[in-house]
Amino acid sequence: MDMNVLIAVMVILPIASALFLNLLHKKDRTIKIIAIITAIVLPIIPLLTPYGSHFFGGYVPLAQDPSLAQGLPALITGSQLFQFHLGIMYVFSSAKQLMIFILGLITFFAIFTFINESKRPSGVYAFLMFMGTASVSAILLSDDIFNLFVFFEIAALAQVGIVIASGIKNNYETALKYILLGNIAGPLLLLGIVMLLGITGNVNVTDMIFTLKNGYVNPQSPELLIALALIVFGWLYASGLPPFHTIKSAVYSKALPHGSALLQAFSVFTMVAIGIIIIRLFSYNPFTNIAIIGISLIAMILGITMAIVQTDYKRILGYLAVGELGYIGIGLGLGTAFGITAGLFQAVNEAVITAFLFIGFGTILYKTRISDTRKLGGMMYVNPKVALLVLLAGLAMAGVPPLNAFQSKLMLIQASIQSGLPELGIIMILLSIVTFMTFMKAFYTIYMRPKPKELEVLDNTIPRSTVISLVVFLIVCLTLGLFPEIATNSLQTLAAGLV
Amino acid sequence: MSFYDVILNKIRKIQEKAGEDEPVTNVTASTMLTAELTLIASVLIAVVMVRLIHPVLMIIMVAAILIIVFTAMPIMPRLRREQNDDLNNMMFYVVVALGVIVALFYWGNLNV
Amino acid sequence: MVIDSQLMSFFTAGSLIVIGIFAALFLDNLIKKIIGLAFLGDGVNLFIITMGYKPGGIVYIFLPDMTISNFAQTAAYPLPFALVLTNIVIGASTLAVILGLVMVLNKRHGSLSAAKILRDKGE
Amino acid sequence: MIEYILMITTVLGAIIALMQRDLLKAAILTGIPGISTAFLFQFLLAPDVALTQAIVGSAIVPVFVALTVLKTRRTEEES
Repeated sequence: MDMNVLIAVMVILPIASALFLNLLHKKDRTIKIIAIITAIVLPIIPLLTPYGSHFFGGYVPLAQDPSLAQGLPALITGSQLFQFHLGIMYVFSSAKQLMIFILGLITFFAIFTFINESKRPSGVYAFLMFMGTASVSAILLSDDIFNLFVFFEIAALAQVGIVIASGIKNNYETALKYILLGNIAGPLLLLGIVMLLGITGNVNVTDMIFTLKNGYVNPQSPELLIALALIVFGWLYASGLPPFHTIKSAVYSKALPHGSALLQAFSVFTMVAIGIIIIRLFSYNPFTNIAIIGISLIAMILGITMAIVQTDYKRILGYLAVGELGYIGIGLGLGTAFGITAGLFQAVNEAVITAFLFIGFGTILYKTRISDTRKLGGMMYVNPKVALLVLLAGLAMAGVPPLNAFQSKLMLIQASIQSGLPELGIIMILLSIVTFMTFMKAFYTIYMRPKPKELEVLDNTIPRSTVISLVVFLIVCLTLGLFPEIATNSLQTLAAGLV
Repeated sequence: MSFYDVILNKIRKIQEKAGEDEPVTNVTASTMLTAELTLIASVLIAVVMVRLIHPVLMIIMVAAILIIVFTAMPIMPRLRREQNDDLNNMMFYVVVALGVIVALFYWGNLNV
Repeated sequence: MVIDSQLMSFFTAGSLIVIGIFAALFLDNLIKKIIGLAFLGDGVNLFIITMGYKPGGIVYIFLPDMTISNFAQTAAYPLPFALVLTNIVIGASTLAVILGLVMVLNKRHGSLSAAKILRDKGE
Repeated sequence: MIEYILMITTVLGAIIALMQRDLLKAAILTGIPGISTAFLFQFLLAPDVALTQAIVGSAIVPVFVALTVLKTRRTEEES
């Protein structure tokens, strides 16, 4: 039997490394080396791993290993139990490969900039970053919905930890708000999951779909609908869609720039992972797609209009990140293979671009310790190269060719027109323009207008590692923008399997 | 008095009522106005999708929203105040959203 | 009069959930909110356990003198119980984190009122 | 019969705990629904979960909350 051990390593390695880093308290040099090595390995593993599935504990379905079934009565071997998955199963496919690769890349650059910007890398910060990456990888890989829930909780705690460790003013308050809201959403998500378990008798998504599609349970039963509603509610919390958009953007703004870059990647990929599961389970129900599109529209409109009226640039980016999630949701909600591919492609692009923007604007925080746009100005003369990179990141987010979001947004608009909803396309174009305007307003006030007299620019130079990260993000954006087939080809199979 | 001035005055009035000491500059007023227009435009376009359910319903809803918009303008300052960082406020919207989602999924599947 | 104990147990779980949400929504004191959230978690756990319960069944421990088919037909469903064990631990650890945060915030603001310390800072 | 009494103590205990003005009392009373649910778990054929819940629900959670109350303030303030 072929065991794809590397699939499990994608989750186990960051956890092990995180725990190990915690043991090495105060040994800064060793911590730096180990963190960097782990972070380099993280994006490489998914590229080396063959596609397939990993069964924890070797518990394959009885049908695949008849020796396990010896001696069992006909009650079990004669029924569908024979095909069911007994243990936790991780599934690894080309789409997950791309997403985990991008997640690993963002983790690498978050760790890389953190290690170089901070003088004392010892402490819990790297631990929390690796823990978060491990749990989001697990959420992406897991085919077991309860396993997903456990990692959902770990990811929430890791995110809270990243906010607590940032040391920004009022971060404790935001962390407490986030965790209190999470304590409502988490148990209710679990309630939805166990209602599914109660109806289908399973926690494995593949088996649940089997039970639903083959008429073993009534797909229109009220319990199933409430389970769906509760899972959707948990999904809103995990991804920061309304009504959680205010707290999510606050969380982004209270983390350090590399932390926010990673946090938004967590949100994006958790949203995609749980969204895919919702679509896989409930696509027979036409209202699911309508609800996903509706929620995404609200997220886009509220996120982007709120971004316009903010004055703190981290908050602007936070709200823009939430607004961009709406594009992904619309892609998923359209329900066609092309639409879902476009949504997934947009997710990959958004994770990269928003990380790019957070780390890019983070240089301002590094140079001035101020995040209020009203007090900033004239930063163009301080470091024109970084300003240019940030400008390119903003152009990428707005969807300017030849950068990557152009391709995905174009695909999304085409998909919405193909599905007979051209209005969605129009709204997406309109909001892209407003996004660009919001970004340019922030960019103008920070970089281009004359420098206020009170503004003091610190005398520290921006670490080269930060500039390198920005350049690499730009290269990724350009590559995906010029050759979108790299991404879409690997995402297509997943999307086609969902329809 | 142009339309812009009318809206500027209204925004100023709302901010005074809220007790915000922040001065209403041209920049804040124009950002509010942009947000306002974006909001109205996107909501109006989104409502056009109701045509899939029934064209007449769409016309009624578009007209209703237009009337609401022109009587309740400016919406954005109020909307911004609703989406603040107060925990009790957020908790309220979260629980309301939970109720709405459960009700919608339950009702929606029986009627769509 | 026979009342179905499983159904009543579901109602108990439901009322715990409602009490928890009520406390989180309407009680201003943070400690009360947290206690309410703990009840919410308890309610969900009770719901899960009740779901695995089988009226008139036996505990899911396979003793040597049982036959497999008899065991499969009478034992309670153990999978939900395994989930609850995990959830209890998650709940307790989250609670510890929240309480730690509350202690820090009380030191900083001298208050435990959510309306005072977790209000909108206007930034 | 005993299970109905447990269910009633669970709900009543939860309500009474939340009605206390003294936070220390509220913290300690949190143990009542905790231990009642533990017994309920025992009744509902989940003895291993009952053991865990008995420790967590009746000891760890109340003690954690009580410690926090002792470290912060004991009475609920007027808002």
